[in-house]
Amino acid sequence: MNHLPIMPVMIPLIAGALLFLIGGRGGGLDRVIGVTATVALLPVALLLLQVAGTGQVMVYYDGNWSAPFGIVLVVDRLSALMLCLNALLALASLLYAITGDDRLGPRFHLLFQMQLLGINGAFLTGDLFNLFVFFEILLIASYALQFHGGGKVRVRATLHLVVLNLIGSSVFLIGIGAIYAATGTLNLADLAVKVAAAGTGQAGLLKTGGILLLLVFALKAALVPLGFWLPPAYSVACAPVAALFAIMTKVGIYAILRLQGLVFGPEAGPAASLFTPWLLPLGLITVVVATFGILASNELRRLLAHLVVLSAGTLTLTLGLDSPSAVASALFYLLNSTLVGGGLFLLADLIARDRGDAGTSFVTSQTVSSPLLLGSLFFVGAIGVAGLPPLAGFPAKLYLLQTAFLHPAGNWVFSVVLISGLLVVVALSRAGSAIFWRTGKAQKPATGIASLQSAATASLLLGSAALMIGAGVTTGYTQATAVQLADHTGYVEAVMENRGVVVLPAGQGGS
Amino acid sequence: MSMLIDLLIVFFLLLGSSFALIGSIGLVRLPDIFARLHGPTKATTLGVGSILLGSILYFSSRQGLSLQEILALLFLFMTAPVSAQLLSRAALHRRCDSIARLPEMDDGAEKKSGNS
Amino acid sequence: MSRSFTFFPHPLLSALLVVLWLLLNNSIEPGQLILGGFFGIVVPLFTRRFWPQRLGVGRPLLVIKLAGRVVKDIVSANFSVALVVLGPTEAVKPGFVKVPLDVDSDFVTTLLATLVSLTPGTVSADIDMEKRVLLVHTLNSDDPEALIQEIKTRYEAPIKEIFLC
Amino acid sequence: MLSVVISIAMVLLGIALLLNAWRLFRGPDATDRILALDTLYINSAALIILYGVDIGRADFFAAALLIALFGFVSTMALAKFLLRGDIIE
Amino acid sequence: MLYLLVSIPFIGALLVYPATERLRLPPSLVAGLMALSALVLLLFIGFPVYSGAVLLSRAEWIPQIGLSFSFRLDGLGLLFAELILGIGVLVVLYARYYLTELEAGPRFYAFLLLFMGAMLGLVLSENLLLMMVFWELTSLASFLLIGFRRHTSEARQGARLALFVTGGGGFALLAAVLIMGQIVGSYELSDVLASGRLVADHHLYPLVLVLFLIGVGTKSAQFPFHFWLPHAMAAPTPVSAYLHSATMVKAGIFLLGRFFPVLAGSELWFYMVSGMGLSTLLLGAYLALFQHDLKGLLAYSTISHLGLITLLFGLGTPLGEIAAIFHVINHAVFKASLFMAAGIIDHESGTRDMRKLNGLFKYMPHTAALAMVAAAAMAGVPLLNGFLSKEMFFGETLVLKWLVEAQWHWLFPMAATVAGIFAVAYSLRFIHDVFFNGEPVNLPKTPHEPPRWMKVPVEVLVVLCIGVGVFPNFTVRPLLESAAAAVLQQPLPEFSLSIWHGFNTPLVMSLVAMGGGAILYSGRKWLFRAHDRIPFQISGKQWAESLVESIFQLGEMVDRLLDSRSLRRYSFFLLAIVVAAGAVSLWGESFPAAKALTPVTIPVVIGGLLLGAGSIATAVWHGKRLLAVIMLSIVGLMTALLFAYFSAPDLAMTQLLVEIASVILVLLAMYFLPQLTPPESSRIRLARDITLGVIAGIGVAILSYSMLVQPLDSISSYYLSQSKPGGGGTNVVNVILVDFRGFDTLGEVTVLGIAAVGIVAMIGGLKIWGPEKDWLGRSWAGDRHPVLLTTVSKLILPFALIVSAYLFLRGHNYPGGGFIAGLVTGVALTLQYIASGSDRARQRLPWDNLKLVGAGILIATGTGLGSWVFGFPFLTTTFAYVTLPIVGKFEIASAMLFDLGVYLAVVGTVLLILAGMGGLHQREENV
Amino acid sequence: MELILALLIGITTASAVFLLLRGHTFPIVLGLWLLGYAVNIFLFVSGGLTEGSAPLVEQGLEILPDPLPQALVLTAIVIGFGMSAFLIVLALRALGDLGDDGVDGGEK
Ligand code: NA
Ligand code: NA
Repeated sequence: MNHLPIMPVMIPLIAGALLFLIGGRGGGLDRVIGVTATVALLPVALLLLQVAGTGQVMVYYDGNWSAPFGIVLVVDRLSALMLCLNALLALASLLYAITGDDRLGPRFHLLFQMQLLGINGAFLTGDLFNLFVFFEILLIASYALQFHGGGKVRVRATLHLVVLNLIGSSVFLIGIGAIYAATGTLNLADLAVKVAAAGTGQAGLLKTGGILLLLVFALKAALVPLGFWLPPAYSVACAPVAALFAIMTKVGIYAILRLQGLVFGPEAGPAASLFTPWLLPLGLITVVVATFGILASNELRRLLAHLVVLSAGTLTLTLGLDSPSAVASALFYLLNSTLVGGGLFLLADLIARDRGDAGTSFVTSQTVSSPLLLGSLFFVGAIGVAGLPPLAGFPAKLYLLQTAFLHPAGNWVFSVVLISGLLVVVALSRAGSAIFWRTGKAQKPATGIASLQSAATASLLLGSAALMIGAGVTTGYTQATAVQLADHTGYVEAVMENRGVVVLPAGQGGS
Repeated sequence: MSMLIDLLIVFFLLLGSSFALIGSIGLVRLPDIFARLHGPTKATTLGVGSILLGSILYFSSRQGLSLQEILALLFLFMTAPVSAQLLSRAALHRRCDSIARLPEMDDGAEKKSGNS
Repeated sequence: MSRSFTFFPHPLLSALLVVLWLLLNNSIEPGQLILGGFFGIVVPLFTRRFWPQRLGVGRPLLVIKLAGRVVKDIVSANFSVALVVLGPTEAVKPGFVKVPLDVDSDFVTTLLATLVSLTPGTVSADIDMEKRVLLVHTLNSDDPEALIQEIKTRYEAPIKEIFLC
Repeated sequence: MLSVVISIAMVLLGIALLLNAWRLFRGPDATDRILALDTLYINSAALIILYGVDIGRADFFAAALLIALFGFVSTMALAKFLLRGDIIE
Repeated sequence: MLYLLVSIPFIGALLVYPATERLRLPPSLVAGLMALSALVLLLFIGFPVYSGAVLLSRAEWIPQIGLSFSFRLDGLGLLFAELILGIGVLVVLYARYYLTELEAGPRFYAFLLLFMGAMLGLVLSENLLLMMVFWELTSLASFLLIGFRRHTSEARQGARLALFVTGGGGFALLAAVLIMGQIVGSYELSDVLASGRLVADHHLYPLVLVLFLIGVGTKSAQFPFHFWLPHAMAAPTPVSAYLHSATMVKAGIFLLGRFFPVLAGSELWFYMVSGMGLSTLLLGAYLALFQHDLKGLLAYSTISHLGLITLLFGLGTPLGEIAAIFHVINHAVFKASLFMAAGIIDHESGTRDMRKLNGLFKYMPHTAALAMVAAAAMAGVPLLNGFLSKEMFFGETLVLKWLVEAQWHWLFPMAATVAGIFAVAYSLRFIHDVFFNGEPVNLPKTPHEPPRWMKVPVEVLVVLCIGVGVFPNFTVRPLLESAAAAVLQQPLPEFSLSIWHGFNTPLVMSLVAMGGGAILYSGRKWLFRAHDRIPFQISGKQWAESLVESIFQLGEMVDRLLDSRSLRRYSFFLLAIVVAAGAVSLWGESFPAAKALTPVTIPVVIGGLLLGAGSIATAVWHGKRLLAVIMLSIVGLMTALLFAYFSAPDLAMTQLLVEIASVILVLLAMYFLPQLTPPESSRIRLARDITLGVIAGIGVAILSYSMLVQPLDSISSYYLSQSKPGGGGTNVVNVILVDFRGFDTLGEVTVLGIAAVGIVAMIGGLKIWGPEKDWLGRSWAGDRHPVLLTTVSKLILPFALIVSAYLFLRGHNYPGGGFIAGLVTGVALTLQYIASGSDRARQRLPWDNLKLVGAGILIATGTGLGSWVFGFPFLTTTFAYVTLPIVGKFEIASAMLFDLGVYLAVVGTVLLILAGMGGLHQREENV
Repeated sequence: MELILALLIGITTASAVFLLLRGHTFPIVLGLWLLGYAVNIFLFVSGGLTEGSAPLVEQGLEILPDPLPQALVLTAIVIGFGMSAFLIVLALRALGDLGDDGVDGGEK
């Protein structure tokens, strides 16, 4: 029995449960557990990536119940990629956190593991309702993490975050109910079959259910006009939390992609290509509004939060281009924007510590005490996130634009992406010059920078450079992922064949 | 025999629902909150009790002895006075309209609680 | 008040719980008896912090007598309330009566107050443990003294006997 | 006969529920409403038991048992709220 | 070899950048050596190029997007690479002496090398996308270099302006390149060059050309994008000498040459490119004359010369291209030397203001001599390199009369001559105004000759000016030929490089320019006054800055307009779009073929009435909070009844218990919250919210109805049939919860646990005080723990625990289970908190609830993991029927252990939440 | 019957949506709570309506309800409880830290 596919949820689950029992009172044991579990995720994810990279779809049948009756975990190329990304981001964020931020509030490590549990579960599950459950896990953990460290601004941001997402959860359930009523199943692979075979009588339920799900995912992905909660929330979250949150919007994107590929694809009967007409406009509007938000930001963290929205919008419009190469380019873009976005949040924190009272706002302040380190990192991060060469944001943008070229709305995509790109460069250059160049006299920084912090930050930001170097391999992988998503028969067969179900010798009870 | 039991069941069910109704009528008709408290605590309790008896008879006559319902009755009798007393305390505290002259309450000063 | 550990802090409660268990399961199979016995031991052990004092029942037969009386009173109470409810509401002459208490244990007072609430025309409206007064609301306040006497003789006295206080 | 009687009993209980609701919406005081809610709980237990008899199954008894056991908790909490504000002191 | 060549400067940059004091060798030396070795390498490997060879190196990089790591060394690339590296070496040498100790940090050389590498990569790229990589890198590196003196606002603004303009142009160019690549089907330059008229005949050609020219124009400071260049003069002079004479500003020119075979040859090209060049030529020449800043003069002169080159490319004639390339070389040489000379003057005198700088000749004669020669080259004086290319330029403008319509043919020679006049005039000013013209005024320093080695680079360049000017065929012809061949991609026409071509029209034009320039300069005082009187001076910089500023302001405006930071708005957006999207999806869909409807019954009608009325009452009375909670309780109770009625006993029980727990919860909170919600809404808002609510309600009702009449064939039949044989239980809901979908349940328990942890975290450090009096102003009643309540609660506890155990044990087969049992226990224990108070209850329930939750989750997880031992997937359950003496036959199911975990976690969570909140008040009294 | 349930779900949703758009934490809590009921009932009836039965097999019941939505709703109820509890405590925290229970602060 190969238990590898369930390990990405088992590890944080067990670690989290242990952290209920021990830790919480300082002492460092919680750090040991947290770091160990997070480190362990990485080889697991890489192993899964290796297997998935061969094109094999791994299916894990929870409870040994065959699909579509039990809950399955499925690892295909897409899941494996997302798991890897999450493992990397989580490790860097956690290493940053253990230099002190984890002590700003109680039970950080528990919440962190639970956050990972929710995210990984969402990437793995092959069941619609189970997806809801993992969404709830990642949400409740994110609420608590958002609050981590306390303070007025965090309280308000958390309040907004919670209320909107609770509404979102209700909408999620309505969507599930409608889809269940129309198809009588919850397993995604089975849904793919049932939706394709649905009659016109079920069209209303299916379409409404599907669209409601799309909106829920759009809410998670912070797409306009659903995503206004994000900038105030992310910009005040504690740094390692904000860094980890860089992947949260991507969970929404992942869910859109998964359902678009599997359930509401072009062959989905009355609900064929259900998401597609919504994605491009949603993405374009989001990019435009996020760009304005970036320009309007008067401090770095808010700017970064808007950048997160921008990347979600860009991803969405790319998915709206509705082709395998669009998906491939979106995934490549996703990798880069997540790593760099996360790294920039950490960097912003380092900058804020260095600048004392000025924080990350664009005002004249004391000289940054480690301009070489922070300035270089900022430059690297800004390049990475703005899509300039020589980092991976650039080929990501190229890839996207090439895909858009063939699309009827390509001129819109070209204009919006390029103009927004320029304005981002302008805003980032203002930010950088304000923080690193417009300085008064030098003072001692409020807190020194731990080498672990800078290493964690740099590793994420340089992730973009690594992606650039390995861009050929990576885009090859994302291309294969896109092809795998476009033809979902492999997924459906792998799940419905139930080959992973252990068959009992005759006469034995149980399941 | 079974006819007799069925008659008893019918009797208890009708009696129970009637008392439940009477208790609720009392809730509507009686003039003040203190008087209204009598309806639910008594009539309704007995109403439920009768229906429970009917249920005991019904299931015992058809599916073998069933005395579970006694428990529900027991719990109801234990808890209904608690509700009633707390509500009347609240009504006293709030000086709700009452036909009877309200007794003096020495509220405000914290009383020492029982030795619980 | 500290006592050495015992498996049966409240034997009476244990017995009651076994009965409850059997009632719940509608069964007197040996398996259920064993389970009931198990819970009869475990649950009182778990809740013994809530019941540091052992309750003793002095006269078991009196319990049955009192119980019969209470059931009778409950039934009659309901009919009298029904008459009041369905009759002309102007006829109601409610009032508050303060009943001085002789008992002082919480449990016994509670029992008394419960009985008062379940029986004819009265609801226990408040208990003042310091002054040992039970405030009773009655639907018929013609003769408060008679009411006080009735409560004291009909309920308080047997309870005192039963619980030896 | 039995089913007719059960139907009648249900109607009676239904009317009782409506009367409770009348007091509930009418008030006038919060205590009246809480009392009405308490009664509603108890009548609901009766309804559930009656329903069990109606369909000839004891599966719903546990729900009635829970109301009998815990129905007063809401009432008590609400009353305590009126009295003390803080219900866990 | 090409890879090595391109990577040398980058390696140098990486070497130098982190070096502070650790590096023994001075950064300047490393930088110089790196540049020099690259130059030597280039000359070595570039030798075959003179004879027409094209060196190519290819390596795959990102095949999916057509980005390959390919380099190409042809004549054009060689020419530019030589300029980049040659002048680069000189600039490093110069900078070594120019920069102060403080400034000349490793950072400067690193940026310079970075820029050098980027430029080199740009001119050597074979792959268009790779070229774009380097193109953008030059913008970034120049941003860093221009902003090098970061403490001055001029430097910061200049840098950002340059980045804005050139970056914007870069994106336009990127679009052009992408479209070109898509049209051709390859991003390899060889393929693009070989594609002939494919691009030019494509319907997107005008768009490509416009975008391309925006890229070119911004980088090479062509009108109307020229304005950033003068502000880039805030850079240290070595940077200006490098970027703004020989390299960066020539990048656009380089592209014109690179894509000449692909894009040129159309009327559009002619009009746009030559128009842009012409206007830039004139504007730059004119404005150069009026600059008082020495570097400003040079900057505008650069603009003018770049315009000249662009114009030549625009003409589209083969000889024009040759002239253009020739002038690229010449301009690079004399302008670099002039910038260096200006830097020396600035360095030694402390100012660049020509109104202060006078008569420097006697202070620094050597430098003055060098500068004068270079300036003469700029003016186009014979025997110097500028003269040759300018003559060719004049000649080419004359050719045009056959090309353009007759009545306009005079425009080009005319404009060329005028520009020439101005060029002579500003060159004269550079010489006369600085080195002669009386005595210096208020100089910060007393000027003198610079260090010996600082002049060497200038000397080298001036020697080149003269060498090329006198012996063009010997010095520059091979390079020029190979470069021109690379541009034209066809055999070169005959052309002659000599000082004397006879007395022809170009010569006349040169003479007119000389004479006119001298006259113009002599009338400068009058001219300056006239220039100052021009009412509004269009400042490109101000225009661009106000553009950027208004973009920022627009951003703020839009952001404020949309993102109100108001939850009400966010919620409204969210709900409105959900409703709208739902309506769109439902619209026009027919209801499914209806199955037989269920007949209406009286209990449902009555329950429904109460439920609906309760909902509406909650909304209506939400301001009176206690009332609203009571109304909500009706809804909860009726929902439980509804579950019971429609055959869901487990749900009914869960709903009842959760309802009770929720009421306690909300009452706990209400003590601290205001008891009344102030009337808050305007009528319009109220109407709007009601409308949205009603529409949402209608939508959901329609959706519900279409769902309810939908005949359903679900997977549930499997659960019904497998529950007993496969899951060992007859209560299918419970078997689903602990077995079929136990994974969900585990997740759900986890959610509860996390919520509890989050709540504990939020309660910690919360400072909040309950009111002294109730909302009607009455003080609270006495007697915290009424004896009746306390006693009954304690009495109930064992009973409740028994009931809990009962529900737990039977849950697999009858309604009940871990959840419900956990909730029963939780509520029973919470009751103790209410009845006896936090302190006493905590004494009696002394365990750590957080640990209880953890234990629960661990037990549930551990049960699931247990199946691994037997080679089954996670959460595989098993059960067996065991027969014992006395007890008889009973079932043992591992799912029960799982359910026990659920039970413990639920108990722990309920207590954590309710008792934790109950503890809040305690804290107040302890304070 | 189907129509009645559809109407109930609609009415509850409408009331909930109205409450969600209020400007104070408490009505929003109520709104989410109410929305929870609507959603739970909605999800519950997605498996159709079955009267007078229970999801119990091998106990002589002829028509069985769809057990799956019941299990889902049970999960949803419990999750909803945890979420509501979190929100309520958060509302308290906001009250304590920010000084009022408005959701958008004093400036609006
Ligand atoms: Na579940
Ligand atoms: Na199993």
